[in-house]
Amino acid sequence: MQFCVVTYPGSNCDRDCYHVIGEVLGEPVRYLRHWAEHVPRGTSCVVLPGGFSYGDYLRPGAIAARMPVTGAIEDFAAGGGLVLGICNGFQILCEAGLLPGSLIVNDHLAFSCLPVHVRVEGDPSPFTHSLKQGEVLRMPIAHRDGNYRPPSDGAQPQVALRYCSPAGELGEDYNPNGSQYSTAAITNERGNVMGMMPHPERCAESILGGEDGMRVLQSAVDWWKEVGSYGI
Amino acid sequence: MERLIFVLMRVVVTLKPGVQDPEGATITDSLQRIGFASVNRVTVGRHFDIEIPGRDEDRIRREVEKMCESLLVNPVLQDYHIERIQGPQPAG
Amino acid sequence: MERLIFVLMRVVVTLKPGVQDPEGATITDSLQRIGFASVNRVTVGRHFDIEIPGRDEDRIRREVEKMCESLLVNPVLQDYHIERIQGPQPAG
Amino acid sequence: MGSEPRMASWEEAGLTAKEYDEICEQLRRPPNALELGMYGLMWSEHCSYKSSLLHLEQLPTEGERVLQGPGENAGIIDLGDGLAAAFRIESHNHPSAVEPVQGAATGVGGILRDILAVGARPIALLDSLRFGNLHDSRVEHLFSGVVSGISQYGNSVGVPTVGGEVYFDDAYADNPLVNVMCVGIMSTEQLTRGTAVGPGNPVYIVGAPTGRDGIHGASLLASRQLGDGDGDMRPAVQVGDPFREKLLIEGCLEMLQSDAVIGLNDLGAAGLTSAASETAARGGTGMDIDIRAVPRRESDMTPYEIMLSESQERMLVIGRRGCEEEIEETFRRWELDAACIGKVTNDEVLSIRDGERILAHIPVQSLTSGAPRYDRPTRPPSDCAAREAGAEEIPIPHDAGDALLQMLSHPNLCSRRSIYRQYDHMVGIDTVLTPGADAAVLRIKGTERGLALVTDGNGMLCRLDPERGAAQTVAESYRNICAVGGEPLAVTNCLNFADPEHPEVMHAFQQVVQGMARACRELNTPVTGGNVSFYNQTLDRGIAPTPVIGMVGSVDDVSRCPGRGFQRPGDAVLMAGQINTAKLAASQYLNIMHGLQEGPVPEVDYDAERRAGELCRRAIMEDAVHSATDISDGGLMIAVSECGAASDEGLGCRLDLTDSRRPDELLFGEGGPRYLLTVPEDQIDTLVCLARETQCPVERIGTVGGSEVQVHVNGELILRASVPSLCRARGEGLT
Ligand SMILES: Nc1ncnc2c1ncn2[C@@H]1O[C@H](COP(=O)(O)OP(=O)(O)O)[C@@H](O)[C@H]1O
Ligand SMILES: [Mg+2]
Repeated sequence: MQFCVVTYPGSNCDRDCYHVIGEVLGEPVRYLRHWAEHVPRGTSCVVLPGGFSYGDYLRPGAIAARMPVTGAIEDFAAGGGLVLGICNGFQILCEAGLLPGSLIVNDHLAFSCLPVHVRVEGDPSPFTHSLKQGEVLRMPIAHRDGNYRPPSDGAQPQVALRYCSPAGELGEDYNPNGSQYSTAAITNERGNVMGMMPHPERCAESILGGEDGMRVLQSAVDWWKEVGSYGI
Repeated sequence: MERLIFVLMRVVVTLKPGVQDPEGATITDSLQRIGFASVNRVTVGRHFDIEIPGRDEDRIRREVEKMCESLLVNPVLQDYHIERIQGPQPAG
Repeated sequence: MERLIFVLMRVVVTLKPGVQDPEGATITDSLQRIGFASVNRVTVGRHFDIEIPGRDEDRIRREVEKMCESLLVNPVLQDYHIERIQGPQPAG
Repeated sequence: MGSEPRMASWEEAGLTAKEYDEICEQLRRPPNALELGMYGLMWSEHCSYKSSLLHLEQLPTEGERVLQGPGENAGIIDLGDGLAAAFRIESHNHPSAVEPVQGAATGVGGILRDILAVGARPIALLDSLRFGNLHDSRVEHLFSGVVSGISQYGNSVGVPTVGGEVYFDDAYADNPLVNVMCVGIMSTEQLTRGTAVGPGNPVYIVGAPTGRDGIHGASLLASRQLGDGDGDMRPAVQVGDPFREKLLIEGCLEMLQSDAVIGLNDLGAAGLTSAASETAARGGTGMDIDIRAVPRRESDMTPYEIMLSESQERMLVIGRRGCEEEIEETFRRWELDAACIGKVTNDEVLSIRDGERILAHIPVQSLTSGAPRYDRPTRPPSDCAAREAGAEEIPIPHDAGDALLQMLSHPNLCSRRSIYRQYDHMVGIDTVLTPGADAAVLRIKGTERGLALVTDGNGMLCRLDPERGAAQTVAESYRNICAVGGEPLAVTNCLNFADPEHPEVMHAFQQVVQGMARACRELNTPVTGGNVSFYNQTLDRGIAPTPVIGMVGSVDDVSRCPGRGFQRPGDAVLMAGQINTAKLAASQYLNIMHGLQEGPVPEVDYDAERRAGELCRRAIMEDAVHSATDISDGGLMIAVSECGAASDEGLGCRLDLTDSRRPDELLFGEGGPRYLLTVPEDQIDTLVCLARETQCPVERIGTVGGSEVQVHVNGELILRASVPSLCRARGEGLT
C-alpha cells in the first residue's frame, strides 16, 4: 500500500511519519512536496504530518491549506483516496475544508506535550477499521491549537476518537484542550479523510513507550487489503 | 519616472459572536485578578495592515476583500471589516 | 434598581516600528504566491475590546491605559492606542 | 575611504583607550568609524573572551572520542559506527532580561545555528534557567516569558527540548540566566568546518534579510552590565522567526549532501563581521564583501548597520566556485534567499566595499586573534570565614513527614512538569527517556545505541566554594548520566559570572575553571567547547558564580535504560556509592528549611565517583535493575519520593535504616556519589558481584511496596507519607 507523506515548509513530523510507515509499518512511502500539483499515481494514502507549517502564522494550517498540493489532495480524497491529517495536518484539513469545523487555541492557552487516552467511537472509517468501538488507546499529544469546534451550522461531525480516562470515561478532567465533546479525531462523511490531534507516529515502537499508534496505521492497511479502495 | 503610490488598508478581524474565546476569557480573568475588578469582558481580535499600490480605492478595497476571503479570514470563526488608514501616498 | 451602563473601549496594539514581523512577512509572501502579486507589505496587529462599566469616559480611558501598561501591551515591542467603540449603554 | 559619522570615539565602540592604541598599531593607522565599530564588536568580551581565555587554557580538551574541540562552532565527539555528535551550550541572559519571550526564543535559535554550522542535524535542546524568587511578580513574568519563548521557538523548529534545569534564588533576581544546549548528530564524513578556503570561492548570506535589530548586541548588551539606561537598549531587541530557522536547517542540511558547499557559519554575535572574519581566520584566507549585495529589511541602512547587525536566522555559506546555480536553486526550493555577497581571497584581509568604494580594510587576524587578553586581578572574597559555619545548632524537625512535604513543594525541588509539558519533547521520535528522568536518553535510529544528555549547575555550591562547587557540578552531571546507564563522554559548559573587572568575581572564575578542569580530567570527560557570560550584574548586585555543565554520554543499549519510578512490589531498594557520608552542610535542606546557604562544600572523591558510576551503569546494562536514580539535591528522601511519584502504579516503599546520625541528616543530607537502585530479588546476587568487581559499596535499605513511603530508623518509624501526598506536594511548587 503506497503512502505519501506531505512536507510543507515548516512541517516537522514528516520525517517521523516517513520512518514509522517505512520502517515500522513496512509499507512503501515517499515524500510529497508542497509545490506538487498531483498526488502520484498508485498512492493509497496521503499523510499530512504534524509540525508548524508556515510557522503557524496567521492561523495554524491556514497558509498550507492554500498551497497547490492541498488542492491535489482534495482531488485525491474526492476520488476515494485515504487521507490522514495528524495534528497540524488535522488543522490543515479543516482550513482546507476537507473536514468540517476548526481547531482553536487550547482552553488553557498553553502548548501541551503529554500522553492522553482516547476512546474509539462508532462511526466506521478505514483508520479505525481494525479497532473495536469503545476501545481505549494511549497516545501523546503535542499542540497549542487542538480545541475542536464544530461548524457553526450545527452539523455534527463524525467523531472517530474522543479523549477519555484510562478506563474510557469521558469528562472535563480527561479533555486536554477543551474540545467540544472531547473530540480528538473526526472523519469526513465518507470516512476516507481523518484528522486527529494525537500523534500515532510517536507511539509506534515499544522503545518509545507504547505501540497504540501502530494500530491506527495498521487499520488503514488492513482496510485497504480487506475492503479495497473507495473506487480509485 | 513616476513614483509608486500606495494605499494602506486595515482589515479588522473579530470573532463571530458565540465562538469560544479562551484568550479573551483568560485575559478578563487576569485583569480582574490583578486589580481591575470591574472589567466585564475582554475579547481579542487582530488586524492586518496591507500596503498596496494604486490610487483607485474602490478597486483596492475589492482586492483586499478577495484577500480576506481567500486567506486572511476564517469564515467559520471570524467576521471582518475593512478600514482605510491612509489614502494614496508615496510608499514609506 | 439602576441598570449598569457599559462603555466598550478598543485597545489597538501594533508592533513598534523597526521590530521584525515574521508573521506579517510570511503572510505577505503567501498572498503574493496565491495571486495577489501587487501586495507590498502586510503587518499584523491585535486588539482587545474591553467592556467596562461606567459613564465617565475619561476615567475609563485612564483605567484602560493602566491595563495596557500592566498586562495587555509589551512596551518593549509594541505600541498601542485606545479607541472608543461604543459610548455608555446598557450591557449587551 | 568612506567615513561613517555615527560612531567616532573608542568609548562608544565599547573599547578602552589602550585598546584603541593597540588597534592603531595593528592597523598602522587609525581606524575609520566603520572599522572601529567592527573592532568594538570583535574585541568585546562576548566575542573575544579577553578576560577568560587565559584561564580556559587549563581545561582538558583532548580525548580519544574528541573529533573537534573548542574554537569551532560546536564540539564534536565520535560515537563509532561512522556517527558523531555535535553539541554546545550558550547563554542568552541579557536579552532575556530585557524581553524574556524573544530573548529566550532567539537564544534557542542561536544555538541551533551553531550546531547546524558544523554540519549536524539538531536533535535535542536542553535549557538551564535561573531566576530570582518566584513570589516577586517581576520574576514570575520573566520565568513564564522565558519558558514560553523556549517553547515557541523549539516546538516550531521541530527540535525536542528533552531536559534542562531550573533554580530560583535571590542571587538571580535582577539577572536571570538562560542557557540553552543543543545536540546534533551527523555522519563523520559530513564534518563541515566553519572555514573559508579556496580564493575565488563565492560567499553567500542565506536566510533572513539584514535589519537594524540587534545592533550592538554583543558589545553593549552582552558585554556590560544592565543599568538604569536599559530602556535605551531596547531597539536591539529581536524577534525570532522559528519558521525561517526550520527552512535554514533543512536547506543547509540538504546543501551539505552535495560538495557544492565548503564551509558554513552562523551569523550570531557581531553578525557578518564576526562570521566573515572567523571563517577567513580559520581558513587562513581573506574575504572581500560588497555590502550592496546584502539583502536588507530596510532600504536606508548604512554599511555600519549592515556589518554590525545581529539579525537572526542568517547563515554564511562558503560555496565552491562553479556551483553557484546549484546553491541558489537548493535554497530557493526551501524558500530561502541566498545572496552572493563576495568571495574568498588570499590576502588575509577582510575588505568591505560598497560597490567599488572600499569602506574597511582590516587584517583578519587583527580582528580575531589580535584581540587583547587580560590577566585580570583576582582577590579571594573577604567573607569566606562566615560561610564555614556549621549546621549543628539547627533544631531537629518535629515531624519529618511535614519537612519532606515542605521540601518537595519548594520551587527548587518540585516537579518541573508544568515547564516541560510546554516543550515538545518527543518530536523526532527518538526520546526514550523524557524530561523527568535524571538524564534524557535519545536513541540513534538504526542502532541499539543512544545518547544520554544532561545539564547541571549549582550556584549555591559555587558561591560557597567556587572550586569544589564547580567540581561537584561536573560530578553531578556524571552521576545523572550514569543513573540512566550512560557512559559519560564529554562536556560543554557555560560560565555565568558577574563583572570580571571585579577581583572577587575574577577569583571565583579562576577557581571555577580550576575545579572544572580537575573534575573533567579525573572523570575523563574532556571539554569540547562552551561559552562565557560575564557582566551578569546590576549595580553592585552580581549573580552567584554559575558554571553550567552540559554532559553527553553514550548508552550501549537503550532498551535497558530504566526510569526512576518504582516498578514492582517486593523489589529490593539498594543504595550504592558513598553510603554514609552525606552532610547537611551546603544542602538544600538548610537552604529551604532554614534559609541557610552555608557550610563547607565537600571535595569530590573521584575514585568513589568512578566506581559508583561504573557499578550503576553496569547494573543497568546487565539488566539487573528495575529502576535507578542518583541521590542529589534534597538527599535520600527527595530521591525516594521522586521514585514513588514516578511509579506508574503509585508504589511506595519501606526503608529500614540503621544509623546513629541526626534523622534530618540521614534523610536530607547531601554529598558524594549515591545511587538508589531497585532490584528484583533474583538479581541481588548480580549486584553483590558487581559491588565486588567495582569495589563500590552497596547496601540494601528497604523494599518496594504499598502505597506509602515509610522510613524506619533503628526499628522506629520516623516518617510516613502516602505516595499521592508526595505527588501533590511535588505538583504544588510551580503553580
Ligand atoms: N527547564 C527545564 N526544561 C526541561 N526540562 C527540565 C527543566 N528543568 C528541569 N527539567 C527536567 O526535570 C527533571 C528534574 O530536574 P532536576 O530537578 O534539575 O533534576 P535532578 O535533580 O535529577 O538533577 C529532569 O528530567 C530535567 O531534565
Ligand atoms: Mg539527578
